[in-house]
Amino acid sequence: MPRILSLQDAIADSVHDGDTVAMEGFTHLIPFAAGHEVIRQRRRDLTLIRMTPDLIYDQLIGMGCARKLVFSWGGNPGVGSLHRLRDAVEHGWPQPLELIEHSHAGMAHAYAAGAAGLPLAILRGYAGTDLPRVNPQIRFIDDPFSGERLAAIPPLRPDVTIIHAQRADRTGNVLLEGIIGVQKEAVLAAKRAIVTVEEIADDLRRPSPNSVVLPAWTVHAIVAAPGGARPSYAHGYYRRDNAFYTQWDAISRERETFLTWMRDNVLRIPSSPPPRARG
Amino acid sequence: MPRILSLQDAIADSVHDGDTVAMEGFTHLIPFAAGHEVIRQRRRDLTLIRMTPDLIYDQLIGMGCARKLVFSWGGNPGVGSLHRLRDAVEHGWPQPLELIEHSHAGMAHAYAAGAAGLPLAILRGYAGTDLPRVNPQIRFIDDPFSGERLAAIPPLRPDVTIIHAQRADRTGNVLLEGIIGVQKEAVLAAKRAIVTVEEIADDLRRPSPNSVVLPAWTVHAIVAAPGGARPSYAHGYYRRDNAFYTQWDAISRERETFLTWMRDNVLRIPSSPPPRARG
Amino acid sequence: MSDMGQPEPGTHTASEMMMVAAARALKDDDVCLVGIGAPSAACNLARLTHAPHLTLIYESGTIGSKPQVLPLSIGDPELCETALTTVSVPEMFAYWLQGGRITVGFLAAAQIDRFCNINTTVIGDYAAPKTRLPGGGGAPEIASCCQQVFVIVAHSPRAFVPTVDFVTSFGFGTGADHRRRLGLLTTGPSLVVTDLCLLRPHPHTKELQVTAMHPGVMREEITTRTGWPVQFAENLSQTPSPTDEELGVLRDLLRRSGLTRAGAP
Amino acid sequence: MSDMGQPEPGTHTASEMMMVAAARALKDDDVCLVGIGAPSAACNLARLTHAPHLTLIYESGTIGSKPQVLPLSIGDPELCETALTTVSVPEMFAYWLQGGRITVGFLAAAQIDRFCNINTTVIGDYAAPKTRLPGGGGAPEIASCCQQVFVIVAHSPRAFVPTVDFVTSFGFGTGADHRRRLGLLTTGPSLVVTDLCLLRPHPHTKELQVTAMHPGVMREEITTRTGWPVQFAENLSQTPSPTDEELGVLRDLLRRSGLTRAGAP
Repeated sequence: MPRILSLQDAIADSVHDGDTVAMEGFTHLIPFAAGHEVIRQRRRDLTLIRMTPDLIYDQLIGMGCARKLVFSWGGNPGVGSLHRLRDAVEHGWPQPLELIEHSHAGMAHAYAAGAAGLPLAILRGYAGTDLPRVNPQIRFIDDPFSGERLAAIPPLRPDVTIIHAQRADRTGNVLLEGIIGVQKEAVLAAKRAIVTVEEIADDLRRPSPNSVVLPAWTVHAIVAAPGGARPSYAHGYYRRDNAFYTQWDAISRERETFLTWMRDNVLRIPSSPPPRARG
Repeated sequence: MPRILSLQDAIADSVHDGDTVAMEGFTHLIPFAAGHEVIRQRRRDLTLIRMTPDLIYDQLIGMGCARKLVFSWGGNPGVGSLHRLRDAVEHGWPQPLELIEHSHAGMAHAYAAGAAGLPLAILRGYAGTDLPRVNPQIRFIDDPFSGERLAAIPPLRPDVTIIHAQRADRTGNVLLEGIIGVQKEAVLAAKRAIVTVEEIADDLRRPSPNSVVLPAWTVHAIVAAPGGARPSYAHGYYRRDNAFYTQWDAISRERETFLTWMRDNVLRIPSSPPPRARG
Repeated sequence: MSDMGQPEPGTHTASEMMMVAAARALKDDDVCLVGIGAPSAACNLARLTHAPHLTLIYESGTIGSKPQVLPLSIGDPELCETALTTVSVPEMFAYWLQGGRITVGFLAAAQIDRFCNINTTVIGDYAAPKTRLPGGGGAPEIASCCQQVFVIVAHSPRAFVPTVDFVTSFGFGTGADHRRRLGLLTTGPSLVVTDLCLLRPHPHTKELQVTAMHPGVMREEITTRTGWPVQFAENLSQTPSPTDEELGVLRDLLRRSGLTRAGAP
Repeated sequence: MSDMGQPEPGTHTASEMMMVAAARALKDDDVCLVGIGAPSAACNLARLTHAPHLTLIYESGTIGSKPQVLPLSIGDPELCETALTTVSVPEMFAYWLQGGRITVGFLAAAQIDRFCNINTTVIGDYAAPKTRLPGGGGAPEIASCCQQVFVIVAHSPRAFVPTVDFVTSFGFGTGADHRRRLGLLTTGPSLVVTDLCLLRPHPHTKELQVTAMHPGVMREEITTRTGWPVQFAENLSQTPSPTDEELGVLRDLLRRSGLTRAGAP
């Protein structure tokens, strides 16, 4: 059963320098609060996994937490570039960033293979593209039945997966709703999982017997973090702050404005109340 | 978009002699009414696919509709044998029945591969069992990454899949709820799909954005068939008739009592009201 | 099992002893894939006695079921209605069973051999069977993917055979390191519960040996009903009789389940 | 397009013409995988005009979305709230895209070559890039698994290059039967819509050729802005100007979307 922890304790316990960390959430339910805590605790040499790096990974990369990035689309959706990601790749600032690049289909299949305990994922993918040329993890096998050539990639198996969800009950069962992305797979594929939630409630209030629920015994720490997905959103709680996504372009374009913003809006924010107060 | 048809018309249109037919429903939502209509229309030489053949396939086999059975567990759950299935396999009555036998894991992966348009399914399965010895469709491949040996089986791709669901809306979108089994995969893997439903409603009344819904354009015919899963059940509508499952053992044990029951309870029941009345 | 009292002798049947002994083997934090019949009775007995947090998973897709009556099938309404969540069957087999999340799988057996290989497919030749059985269902991968496997089977020479007619579920093959040689990293069968005794695989040879006998059972009875020269462990123990609580809960559960089943839906 | 009137000249921009031309290419029974930006505008314009039953799928997992405002990202709340259903991302890519259920996929391009190969990964060398672009996302498999692919891209020599620096999404490779030789059974790119013209692959060589020019556009303009000696089809037609209805609906949609975006969440 998961422990109900403060954000500070959950990150301190589960995320270590050099870990492979997946923070997922496909536009929706992105674990920003947890990502900020990783930055505040100055984790280093992380291998970050995420289909769509988004602003939170731009921030982690710009603050020097990451050594490597496993991803499939690294932009600010509908706005443009992730400038900190680009600066790391193009100029090695604040440090070089190794890229392991996939397509969405590849990443999604690789998470599913990780959750399913398989040593590979098979898909109709990457045909004719240059991705296999730059990512040696992408191979091809011949189907023994049809003779067709199919792509084969290794599973994703993070040391720790961090997601944000709507609710947990007091035993630690977790409900996700809306755009559910790859979160279930990312949690099941990981050695450890931290889930931040909008609220810890007496009743999970799942609307359907088929609702997306992570049983308590699949999660290692639960953290109450209301608003923890902002400027992303939580279906049923608050909407996406599209204006901030647009503003991020200007904030992140230059190193100085980026560092100032991070100092004022992340580093100087208290980590979280003392351990027991929030849980 | 699917047509809303009578049961009689839907079966006549979509199920032909010699077809490969999957009727799915894992204990729950078994399409009995549709199966009975297939029997009444005296379809022959069908290849029947179903993870758990259950009473409806015992009836189809005993009435001589099937030439071949693709399955993973052929019993009367909690009761015992399917006597008509056994009679066909052990004594060739009313005709021999070829078996293509899998495990549940194999069938589930094969439906998923069919839905995903893959020419094979890969699983950790069948290791050390005798199933590959009697089912040449089960092969093994070496994972290019770990060198591990994994089972490979071809996808299931029925000519027609028939399922029962709780509701459709008037455009033909379908809602399933409760034990959802492999129905979504069986529909998406098939060339044609017939869905019988408890009711056709103005509003689908899906309880969650993540409810299991089949879009209208994935279905070929919708049939209003209230009670169409009995003696199986429909979550939210009526419960499983466990007493009948127990009684079936005595009814089906001898050929004569079986044929009498089928005549009185299936063949002599009117196919369905005239085409338009029910739709 | 600290509060285990001794009921009067003769107050329980061999079948009840079997279910109670199986239930006791389950721990409170186990995640159990439950088959129908004796396994379901044993798992729910454990949940209603010493293991209230036991997680029950049925292969129909229900996770965390807490049935008040024993289901007739693995997909009874009760299982979904009392579950934490219900997933699709492909997800159940891919993410939950194959994903290695199940600590204990329960299997039944029509035939079982000394290396705990199990047949539930066919008696006689596959192509021309004497008796066609239901087949493997979830069992082949339960046997390979669960962390350990418990088998429940009534003790008879028809069931305990020198060689199974068909390997539906692989136990230890020809013994010793056969599982490892097939690449299986799970423990495999660790306990066989019968109405006479408990058997466990020998640590090295993996041949089943009797490790505990139920109260009132003689060695000869086990030997006679086993189709091979069965070995007895050196530290042979006696299974404690069912407690009054265990028997009371089990009988109540079976009575409730019987009544529900007999009634109309 | 039977009721298409002729608005006054000069009443629309080149970008509007591009979105309207793309919208017109969609049929009422298409199932469309929609990207953000111009594709989303074009698809929703089609849905709000001649193709009310057009099914819009976003790779975030929403099926049958009917947004009233254009989403900024592919996972905006509006997309899920107005959808028929929302599935997981692995299911979206496995059952819906790879399963062959999408009739039209839309792609954008940073670079596109004469055989409709597309680069959205990197300008310059991959290991030492001049400009790192966002990357492939869903595009590589959209290009291979959708029944056909439409590309929307503003016409410039920087985009229309002789050879792309990186093949993110495979079009026709080196032309002719290259797709077939890779085992791709889908049609591939069948239409490129720019702010100047429409291009389609030649039936045999698969080289893109201009098949229609937008009103007021000269051949020379297209030639100048294309990085290879672009071919013009024999039966070159002129794109009909946007109708009042098309322009009205499009502008209204963009206006609504802009207002929503500017406001606080």
